[in-house]
Amino acid sequence: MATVTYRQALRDTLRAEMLRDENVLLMGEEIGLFEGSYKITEGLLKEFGPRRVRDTPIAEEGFVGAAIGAAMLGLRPVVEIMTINFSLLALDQIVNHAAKIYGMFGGQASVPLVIRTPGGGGQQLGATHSQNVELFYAFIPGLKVVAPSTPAEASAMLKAAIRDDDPVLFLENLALYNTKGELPDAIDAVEPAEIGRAAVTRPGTDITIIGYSRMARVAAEVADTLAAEGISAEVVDLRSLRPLDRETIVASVRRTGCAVVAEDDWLTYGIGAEIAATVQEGAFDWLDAPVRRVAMAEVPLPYAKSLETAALPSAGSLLTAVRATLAATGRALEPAS
Amino acid sequence: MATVTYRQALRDTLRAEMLRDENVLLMGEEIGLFEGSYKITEGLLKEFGPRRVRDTPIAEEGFVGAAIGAAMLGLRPVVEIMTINFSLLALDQIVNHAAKIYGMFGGQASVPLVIRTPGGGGQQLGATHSQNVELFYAFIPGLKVVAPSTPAEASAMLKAAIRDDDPVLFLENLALYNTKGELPDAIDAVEPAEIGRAAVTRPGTDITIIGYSRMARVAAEVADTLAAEGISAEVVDLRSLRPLDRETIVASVRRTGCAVVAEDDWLTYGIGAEIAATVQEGAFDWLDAPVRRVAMAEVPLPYAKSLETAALPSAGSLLTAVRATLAATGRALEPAS
Amino acid sequence: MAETPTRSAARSAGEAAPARARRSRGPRTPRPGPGLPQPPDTAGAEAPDTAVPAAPDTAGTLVGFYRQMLLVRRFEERAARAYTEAKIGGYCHLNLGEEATVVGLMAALRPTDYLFTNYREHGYALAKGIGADRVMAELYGRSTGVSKGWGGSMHLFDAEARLLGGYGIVGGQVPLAAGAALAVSYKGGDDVVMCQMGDGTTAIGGFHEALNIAALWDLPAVFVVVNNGLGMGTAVERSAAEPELWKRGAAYRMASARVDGTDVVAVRDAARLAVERARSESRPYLLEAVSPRLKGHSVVDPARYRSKEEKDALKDADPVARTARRLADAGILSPEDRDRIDAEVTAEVEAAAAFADASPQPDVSTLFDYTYATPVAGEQRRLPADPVFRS
Amino acid sequence: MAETPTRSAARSAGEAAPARARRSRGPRTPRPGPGLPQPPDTAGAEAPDTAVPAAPDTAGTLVGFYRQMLLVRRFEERAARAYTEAKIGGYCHLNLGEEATVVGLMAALRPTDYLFTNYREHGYALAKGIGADRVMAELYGRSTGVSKGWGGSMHLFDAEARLLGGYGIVGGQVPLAAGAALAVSYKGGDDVVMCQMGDGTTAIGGFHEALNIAALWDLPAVFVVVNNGLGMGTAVERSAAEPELWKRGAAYRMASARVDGTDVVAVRDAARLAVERARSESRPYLLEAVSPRLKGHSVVDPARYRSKEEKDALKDADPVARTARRLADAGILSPEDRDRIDAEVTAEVEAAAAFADASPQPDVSTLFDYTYATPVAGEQRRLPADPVFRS
Ligand SMILES: Cc1ncc(C[n+]2csc(CCOP(=O)(O)OP(=O)(O)O)c2C)c(N)n1
Ligand SMILES: Cc1ncc(C[n+]2csc(CCOP(=O)(O)OP(=O)(O)O)c2C)c(N)n1
Ligand SMILES: [Mg+2]
Ligand SMILES: [Mg+2]
Repeated sequence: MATVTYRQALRDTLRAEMLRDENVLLMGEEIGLFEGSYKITEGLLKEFGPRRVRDTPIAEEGFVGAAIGAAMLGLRPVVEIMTINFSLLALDQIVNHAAKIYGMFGGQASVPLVIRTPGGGGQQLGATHSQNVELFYAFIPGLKVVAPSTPAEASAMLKAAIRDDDPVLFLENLALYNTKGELPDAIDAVEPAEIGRAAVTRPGTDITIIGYSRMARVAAEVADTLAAEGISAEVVDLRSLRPLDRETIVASVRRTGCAVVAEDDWLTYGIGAEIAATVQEGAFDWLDAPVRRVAMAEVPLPYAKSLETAALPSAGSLLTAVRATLAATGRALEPAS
Repeated sequence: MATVTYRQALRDTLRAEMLRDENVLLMGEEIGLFEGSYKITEGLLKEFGPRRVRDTPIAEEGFVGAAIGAAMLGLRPVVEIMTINFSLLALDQIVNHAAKIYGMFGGQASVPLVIRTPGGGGQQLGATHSQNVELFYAFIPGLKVVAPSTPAEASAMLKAAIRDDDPVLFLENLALYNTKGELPDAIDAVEPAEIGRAAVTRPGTDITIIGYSRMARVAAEVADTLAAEGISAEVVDLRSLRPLDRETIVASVRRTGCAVVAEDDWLTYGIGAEIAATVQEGAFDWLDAPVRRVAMAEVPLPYAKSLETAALPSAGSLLTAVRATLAATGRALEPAS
Repeated sequence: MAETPTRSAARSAGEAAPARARRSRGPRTPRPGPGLPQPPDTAGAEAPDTAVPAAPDTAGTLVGFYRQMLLVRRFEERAARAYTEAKIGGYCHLNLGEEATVVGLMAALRPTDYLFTNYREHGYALAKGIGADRVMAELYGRSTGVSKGWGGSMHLFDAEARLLGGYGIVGGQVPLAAGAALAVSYKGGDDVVMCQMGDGTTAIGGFHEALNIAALWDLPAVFVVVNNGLGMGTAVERSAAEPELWKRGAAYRMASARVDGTDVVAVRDAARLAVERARSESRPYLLEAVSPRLKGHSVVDPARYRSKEEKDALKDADPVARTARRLADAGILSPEDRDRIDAEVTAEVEAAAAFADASPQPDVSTLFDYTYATPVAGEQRRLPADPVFRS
Repeated sequence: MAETPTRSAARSAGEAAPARARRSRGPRTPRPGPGLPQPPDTAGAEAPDTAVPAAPDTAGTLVGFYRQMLLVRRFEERAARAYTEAKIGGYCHLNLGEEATVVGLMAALRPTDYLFTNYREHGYALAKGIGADRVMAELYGRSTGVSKGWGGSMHLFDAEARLLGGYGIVGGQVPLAAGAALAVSYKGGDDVVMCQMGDGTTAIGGFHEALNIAALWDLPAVFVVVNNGLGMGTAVERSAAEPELWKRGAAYRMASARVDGTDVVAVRDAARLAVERARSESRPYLLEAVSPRLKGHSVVDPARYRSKEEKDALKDADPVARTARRLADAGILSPEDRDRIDAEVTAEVEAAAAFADASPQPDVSTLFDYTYATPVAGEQRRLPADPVFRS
């Protein structure tokens, strides 16, 4: 095992998959000569050449559409969209084409495409560059959406996504790129993940905290803090937003009796809405308190640090919501021993 | 009072607002010479001329963006996007520009723009032409989203939307255009609606059915059927998806103790998810059964009538869900007398 | 008739533009030269010769074109009738008036070449070699249709015939076609990807993005704009600031030309030039075919935005009548042959309608069969009334 | 120096294209002719003369240009320093190398003309007449900034100066600018809308859609492509199949030209031609200004994708040094004047940084002030830890 960054895990996995399958090619803005805006594709142009590592013009609809067309003929393009904010320009190709082609033509052509793109706020990038709109993809039948939170998961899911015959939106996060985790020394030893499975990344008995991507890590942090107070929080990392692993979520809440959802997007209609709806439907008789959500304040995110910090969810706000939820259960909690 | 179609109410209101305010102009594909794909703008080019009724090229990003720019300088463009499916091509302009400009520049320029567009399935238009993606707009702070279900509401809300200084997504529905309702003889007598308010369109005591647009009417139909069985269903018509009138929803469910959401979009992450999440959060102690959702089957909608019919929500499926929810409350129901 | 495309086609500045250094490409298998043409396999026609330079067309070839054009004509008329009988649902856009363009374009392709189109594609499906029965069955939404009833009129697809879809989102097919051409080029094949679209489509961003990419990456794609003068009710002059659409090629240093789309041979020749250039040099091409739309935008459109004079003028432009006249004048098509062909294609179309009508609609049990190609845990397979949890 | 744009600018085919019938427009108020110029009000410079045809530039005008260019230069250098000191967050893109283009373009505008730009717009804000203090404060995210700290470096906006925004989505500003021009035209005014963008922006669909619309509707808009040779690290030849970007005007029958963007007078003259054509004829124009980017894409980019030779060559291209040399050669700018101007603008920039640093960040209580212009019931005004219901 080696300790690597999330960035490195992605890079090494891309490389391994390119070595493994000649049909895998990379496309995106600045992924070649510039080596990626966030350096995920560092060194890959040098190693694989411009046929397999393709810098594209600034034309999200065009190059994503081209990747879809190439996938229809059996290539396995891995497209990078620089940030998820720019994916809105390709939304028609992703939603009206990638997600539709397999069904609309009666199963005659599949679209083995991966779209890698980071979300995330908190970098003072302002209102148009700090959005988390994974919802737009998670909502669409025909797409798969994964959102790994650790280097090991990122590697295993990227492998799965590339080998999957359907279009997969692979959500990364600016704040995760430099985070570290364990990975087998030989990247080939990484088993592809099963898409559509959440994981209980930390077992607990008092409350369930549900998160994904960056917020799954914040949830783990908060669980540590709570543990020090004698509160046992279970953390569910969704990992896959579509399909959504309702069974794992509901099973956890049936054990703990209450839940808080932690998400980086806006609250109203956000990803957490489905989680809360799912929990109340699947664990109704087990719930001791309403499911609460911690999410971004509903504003176009301002640039100024003071406002940005106030608007974004954090370990602190999650902690507050967890405590409030536990209080709402009316349970007599043991004081920390 | 006159009985008019939803289509006529829209047309007459557009005309009245154009007469009232010289800054109101119409833009969209085929709204002029062709008089609108769905004939909402019939006669308006003839009356107002090409300066105020502008046929655009097929360029959703371009003409929606142009409408936003025009709105920044004080015009009040009412844009028609032929169906909501094509709005995906303009999503960047709507989400990254219309919704951001007011906040991102510190309140210096507002965007008084209305985007009219119909959703709806059930016309055998196939996977790309039958989507209900109002969620994409309802999710975005900075936008307002309204979804009237009757001619009178359509008129009152269109007036409000045009006079509002923010970008408003005005959701119509193909299946509603020919439906009828009362409207004052003089369109000027219609009072602009207050955006952000739901309405209890039918009071009841046993269960709350929550819908919007077409499904609000289906809900009313189902309430009639239930009434004949002695079941008293309250219908909440959301009317506004953003802001969402949580108080009205929750107050209703606190009265009835259970709820079903009826929506035309897909279930997972759909509009109903937020409604269910809201209800469990705001009426937790009042709920006798989990909130259920009736929604489209999660597939790219097939063309064949057999499959399309099976996939779409209807009065029948809503009725089933209502009955199941009532059963789940465990209440002893009086048999219909 | 057998005029070369230079006679009837304008050529772009791109064609004559100062030579630009070819960009380096990944390895490609050598493309077979003009000596190795493969006979096309288009339905119901004698195989036209696709070798370049072209041998003079035989009478059989020309009559074959006429037969295909008439098949398209009769098919569309029958579809219109079925639509008014509510056998066909949704939108239904016909190729009436575009038959020469359709047949001419398809005659320039090898059977292994790929085709992307917009939603006005019944004729292309027929001329690419798909049986009228399976096309009609798709319009009827039957499981025997080319897309198993999932697509309908706007979404014909046949992997074998390499018709990679009709698409309903205006312009959606253009980036897809560029990508398919990338795949061909990446794999080292020498097939060509043709992408049909309408005049109105040139206004949309995806058109621009895709053409730039195709030119930048030297992709073997032929973009064909069928200029029928209208996008729904909007005349091309009201939607394109430069209404000579072929000239847009120059914005991407892409060779381009305009051709009379009512002349099947001219279209075939112009398309052949474009296709063979794409095949042998791997350079994209923009071809504009000017061809009238005889009826409304779709079956239900009475086209009130057209004046009576405009409508009357259309009769003269009818390419099917025009071709029949020309072939008669050239002594190639006797009135008897003409009637016989008409009877044959009419019978073919009637049989197709009967086949469609007798075919079953897809079973509701198949509703979840095509959401994902790779099955996955947790997929929601519920009907509207079903609860999320079945427990 | 005072060369006419025809000397340094190529002209498009669109300019010489066969005259097209003017489309009917809504009523417009008559536009004032060249006899009624209004003096621009650009900060820190002698007012350049915007009359057409231009009188020869006075020494004062030319030195004023130099002063503005140097102000931009020193401002950007100061911003880079503040960024490395973590006073500025997010992305920070500088106009280093583009000073002549920035100043030349702004000199061609009236103060009432509107400007849209991309995110590389500090210099434009200064040259459009906004004080360096309020621009720097915006970069620092302070409530005294032009956008009250809500926008940051990429999103400068000043309603009074008619800078209608820097925009961070590549190409997003282009349709907006067309729309603003529509509003001007609709209301019958004679202001012009200028829309700045980068070379990389010409690849995106919105560029194409907006230019077509502007040309189709005869909108008074001047689209300016600042070709600095790179979009981040991608050379224009690798992103545009036709790297002579001004030629794209022809695809919309739009007049267009290319100008040397390091020559402030040539830029001013070329822009003036475009602006006055838009003003008096209400026809859009596409102007390409070729100008180097001296440093990385943003402050943090070391530009490793550029060779050492490329970097060295940039020094010769520096328009600030070049202008200083030229003015010195012409006897207009003495070494003393030069030093004095430098000291003045440096002091101005330092004062701006001090002002920014001393200004407060926006108060958290203002977080919900700018979500909606028309207040509305039911708006969610909760912080992340707040419950949905406060009951
Ligand atoms: C993105 C998008 N916008 C609008 C429409 C509605 N629409 C369908 S066909 C059409 C006209 C297209 O005209 P053209 O490209 O000339 O093709 P033709 O119908 O003449 O074959 C329009 C506007 C659509 N399908 N997709
Ligand atoms: C739609 C979109 N795609 C990608 C980006 C990321 N991006 C920011 S700047 C840039 C390069 C733009 O180059 P150019 O238009 O030449 O402008 P310059 O930076 O040279 O002024 C890119 C790709 C973006 N902001 N928006
Ligand atoms: Mg057309
Ligand atoms: Mg650039």
